[in-house]
Amino acid sequence: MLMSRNTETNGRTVTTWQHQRAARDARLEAGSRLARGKIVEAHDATRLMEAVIRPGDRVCLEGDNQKQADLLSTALLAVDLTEVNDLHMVQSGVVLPEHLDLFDRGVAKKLDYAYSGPQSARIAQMLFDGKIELGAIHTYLELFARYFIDLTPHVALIAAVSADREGNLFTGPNTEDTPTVVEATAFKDGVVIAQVNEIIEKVPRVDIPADRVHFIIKSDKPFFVEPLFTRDPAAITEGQILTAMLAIKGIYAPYGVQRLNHGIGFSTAAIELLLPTYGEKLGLKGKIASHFALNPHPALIPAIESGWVQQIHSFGSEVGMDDYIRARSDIYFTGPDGSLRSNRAFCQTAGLYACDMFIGSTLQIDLQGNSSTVTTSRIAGFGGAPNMGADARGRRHPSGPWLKAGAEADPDKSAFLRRGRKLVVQIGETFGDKNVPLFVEKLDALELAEKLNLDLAPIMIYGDDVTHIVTEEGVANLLLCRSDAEREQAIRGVAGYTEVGRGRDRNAVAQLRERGVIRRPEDLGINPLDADRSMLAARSIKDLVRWSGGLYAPPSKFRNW
Amino acid sequence: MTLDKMLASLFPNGHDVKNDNGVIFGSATLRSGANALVIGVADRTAVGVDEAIRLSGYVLNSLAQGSDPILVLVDSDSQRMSKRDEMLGLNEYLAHLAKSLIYADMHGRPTIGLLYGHSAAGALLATGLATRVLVGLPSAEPAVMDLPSMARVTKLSIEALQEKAKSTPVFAPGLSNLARMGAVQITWNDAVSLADQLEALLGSLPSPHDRRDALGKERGGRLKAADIAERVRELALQTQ
Amino acid sequence: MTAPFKQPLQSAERVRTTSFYEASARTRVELLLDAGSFVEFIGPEMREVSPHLKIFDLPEQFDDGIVVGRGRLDGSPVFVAAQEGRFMGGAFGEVHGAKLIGLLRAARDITSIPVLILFDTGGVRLQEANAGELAIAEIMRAVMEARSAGAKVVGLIGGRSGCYGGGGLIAGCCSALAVSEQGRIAVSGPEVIETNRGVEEFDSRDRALVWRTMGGKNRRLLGAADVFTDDTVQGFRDAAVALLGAIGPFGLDRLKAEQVRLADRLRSFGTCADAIDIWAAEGIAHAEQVPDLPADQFISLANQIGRTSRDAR
Amino acid sequence: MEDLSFQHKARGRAGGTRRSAIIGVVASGNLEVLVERVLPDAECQLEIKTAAVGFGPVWDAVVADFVERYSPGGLKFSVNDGGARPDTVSLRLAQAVRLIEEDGQ
Repeated sequence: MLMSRNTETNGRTVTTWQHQRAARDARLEAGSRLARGKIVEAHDATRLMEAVIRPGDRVCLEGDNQKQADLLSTALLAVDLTEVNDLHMVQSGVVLPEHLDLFDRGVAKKLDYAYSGPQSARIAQMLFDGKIELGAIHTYLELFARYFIDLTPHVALIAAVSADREGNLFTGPNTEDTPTVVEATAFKDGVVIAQVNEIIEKVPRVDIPADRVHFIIKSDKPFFVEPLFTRDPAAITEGQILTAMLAIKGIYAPYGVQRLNHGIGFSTAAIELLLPTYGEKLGLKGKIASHFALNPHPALIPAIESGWVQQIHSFGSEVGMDDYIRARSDIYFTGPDGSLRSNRAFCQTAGLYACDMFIGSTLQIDLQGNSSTVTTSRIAGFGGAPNMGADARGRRHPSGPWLKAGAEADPDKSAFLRRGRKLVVQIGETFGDKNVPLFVEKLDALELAEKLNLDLAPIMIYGDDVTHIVTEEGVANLLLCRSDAEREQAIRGVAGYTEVGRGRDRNAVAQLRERGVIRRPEDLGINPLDADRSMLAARSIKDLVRWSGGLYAPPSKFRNW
Repeated sequence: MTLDKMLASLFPNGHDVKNDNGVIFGSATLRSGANALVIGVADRTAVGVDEAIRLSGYVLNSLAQGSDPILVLVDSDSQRMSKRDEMLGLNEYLAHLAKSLIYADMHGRPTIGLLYGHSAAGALLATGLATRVLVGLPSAEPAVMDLPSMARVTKLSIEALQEKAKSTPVFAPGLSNLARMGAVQITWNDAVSLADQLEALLGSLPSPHDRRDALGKERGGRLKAADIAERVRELALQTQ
Repeated sequence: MTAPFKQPLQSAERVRTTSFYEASARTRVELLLDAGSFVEFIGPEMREVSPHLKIFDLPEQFDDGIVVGRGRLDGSPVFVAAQEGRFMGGAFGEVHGAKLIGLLRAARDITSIPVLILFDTGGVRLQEANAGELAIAEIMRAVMEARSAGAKVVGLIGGRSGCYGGGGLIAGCCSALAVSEQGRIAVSGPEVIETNRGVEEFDSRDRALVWRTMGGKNRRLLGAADVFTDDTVQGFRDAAVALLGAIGPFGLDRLKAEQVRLADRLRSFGTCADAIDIWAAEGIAHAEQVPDLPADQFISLANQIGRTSRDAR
Repeated sequence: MEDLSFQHKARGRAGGTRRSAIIGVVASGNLEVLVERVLPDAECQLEIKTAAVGFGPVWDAVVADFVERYSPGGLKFSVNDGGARPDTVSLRLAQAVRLIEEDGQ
């Protein structure tokens, strides 16, 4: 945004360095005509947008994983197109239908984002149709970083639980992206508008100080929150339990992984539910899985209650976990008011630098180990997985698992000069829903990149970052592979009856097994027939409620009582 | 066939049968001089808790009175689909109505169902299918499950379902299909006196033994049911 | 909650810890009856499958989704039928229904051996709707004939598919019912009501609403079910034993008493808009907390309210 | 639906004395396996009815590995498949062998 710094005053040329501030003040001035103090009525929300937003502005419409500025997105959608148009949306989550309606209507033109799970099919279609000019798909941290360099918002439209009359905001347990968005906007002469569920005398805690917030709108109904991290134990299969057993005995135990991040799939939920039973039996308590970067997964309650977990820092919260978190402040990060304080930027950083392992599922893995959640008709974006699932090149502190993984990867190098490696584990069943194979020769992401003319295929985790692949067929340790050919056979060796798996070289796989690169269930002393649901510490949502002493209050869609 | 026309044709010797918001109740003098209890559902009314409790009451209150038949006239919707009915335990009310009819039949009050209009699902189970003899009139259009709902669940087109229905009576709506299954024992001719046909039926009533499965086998609609039931029964009797 | 996972589990331990809701029909029967006593009639090796599913190009199951046979409960002979709620939703088809009919007719003929029906059904099997509907009608008749002859027929309800459609009507014909919290008894399913009457009438995705309307707790409080049990096979076994010991002979007085019982229910609760209103009208102090009550507390509450259908069904 | 049939030679007779056993349930992504001791000791047979059409080569591989691993001689397996994944198929077949090898009737 280059503009002349020179203005003519009385024939003299004066250099001005505060254009942006002046522009911001003009916007605030226009907006304040609709406000009493900072408070704007909900029915004036669209007029407020028209007053403070200029054509072509970069706008961050807070769409987090969970907390959605739904009132503000509806209001923005209704603007007069002659006053507001061609916006450049810079937001982490494209989650609500309105987020895409903005492009259909012409309110917005360009998009830089990180995650679009619920809108993955429609956003793909709109990209194909050229309705959206795509900047890039980012990871959360990456997009946050660009907020401070070249994608700084002119206007941020955020969501909070409550505000006081000065504009101090309480975000509730889903603080998520808000501090980062506000930091970037407010300190670079942008305008911050917050929707809140209520305006009260004194907020329970100040998550965003008032001097960073310019307008407040009280919403008629609480902002929308989706329970994204609740996995019903009743839906966990024997196959997932077997895979979880392999992961615990074949990876958690030998590396002694204590600091980690879990994905949100059923396989990792199975791991969480096996810790107090199977993990206990293996004598692993206190040796693994004690410190997490993780949303408050209900499935982790039995492990917490059994004394496995020491500390959890969270990206955001989870519906129904509020009372439990409040009562377990030894485990979670909580504010002076007792409720969870989450923070996506910090938690992503924690996952990147302070965790020794990421374990999660994906939709497709190719012969090099590259993985992607993109299919030809769906673009779910990246979210946080690439940062969780990547080696941090800037990491300097040692830890047991990190050093061991580094030594496996490069045994001949001097220990003093050798980098450690983060354990990046892909876990899944060889066939997913509807018998779709997990392993493929060519990722759909490549086809998509060709079709959309992208510079990069949307790869979730690059093969050179992946250290292990776990399926019901066994564990493949890619750190021990010494060539691309070995790597390919190691992957084929755990790919089961998929075409990739059936295409394996049986001799090569047998040799890899002898070297411990591939470890079958029997190599780990696991009988697949022992994988039984009776091993789960909780087999239903109701069991989780019981484990929590009644503190966990699951949303209605997960109840069967 | 309308209710009034049917009542006139059935009971030329007089009746006091009333239709009160879809609930049929009254008595009728038969040719034989017998005084039949007449109950039922009219105007394609849904059978909910309120209707069912009235009907079962009529049946139970009449049990003291001799050995005259009970006629159950049916032109109903399905069971009433509502939160209130289910909350209050509609299954018990419908079952109770069926039980009352079955009990009456087993204890000297032969029950005859007359299906003259629509009926479906739980309503049919609680009324017509709880009688000893279910008679179909040509105007009857029972639909245990309607084809649009079936199409939705099976993900087949209605045309495809209609095509399949040509080869089997087992799923599609209609009187003839229920007849072939053995559910509807007789179909009457509505062009001639219903009273005559009723007298003929009462004169040759089958025993209260349920032989609908045997009938379904004879008619080729249910080839396995009777044999399977009998095989299980015999195996179980060897228990002693 | 935390089952130890010695393999194989001790039998008594398995009975105590196995969830009825989760177990298969076969496991329920095996664990419910005295160990090793079950003998199946027309078992899967007879391959008496549905003759109708192939019309729809659908897979068959060798037992057509129901296990019937005889065994012993606490040393006494019983007949038992268990529906497999995961095969076609446990729905009634021609063969499925006929197996239960034959069992009930045998109970009628023998008169002294009770029948346990482990319901787990969505109702009529759509692909053979006419045969399924008629089978249910025949079962209802057979239940009444068996009961009239002196045989007791007890329904156990706590499976995944609940007890819906015609299954709900059969349950209503039984001498007595035991239900767990997960057990649902109704005629129309939540989705059916929503599809026909709209989401304003019934939001099928609001599972708390589904359960407080049709679930085990409401059924127990209304007296529709006589025993409420925790969700274990042991719980259902104990309930069955208790009910078999408590059931008296069937006769007209039962039906008349049921007429009074059901009419009273309509008078007392007919204007309630929600199950919570019913419970509040019963004088329960914090009615909205009933769904969250643990089993033991709920059982004492239900006993205190004291509604049963004993001698009135 | 698709019908598949496999005949294999087995290394030896399956253990135990039970005549038959059944495991699993026919549902989406699941299957039932009925196993009967009706064949000569060195033979093994599988009859499969599956709702997922076109997976013959996968079944072929799953069955071959299964026979190699468990040597289920003398056993006939009858499978009704609701479109289960290969790993579920392998598991159920193994469970069926374990069941028929248990003591009992």
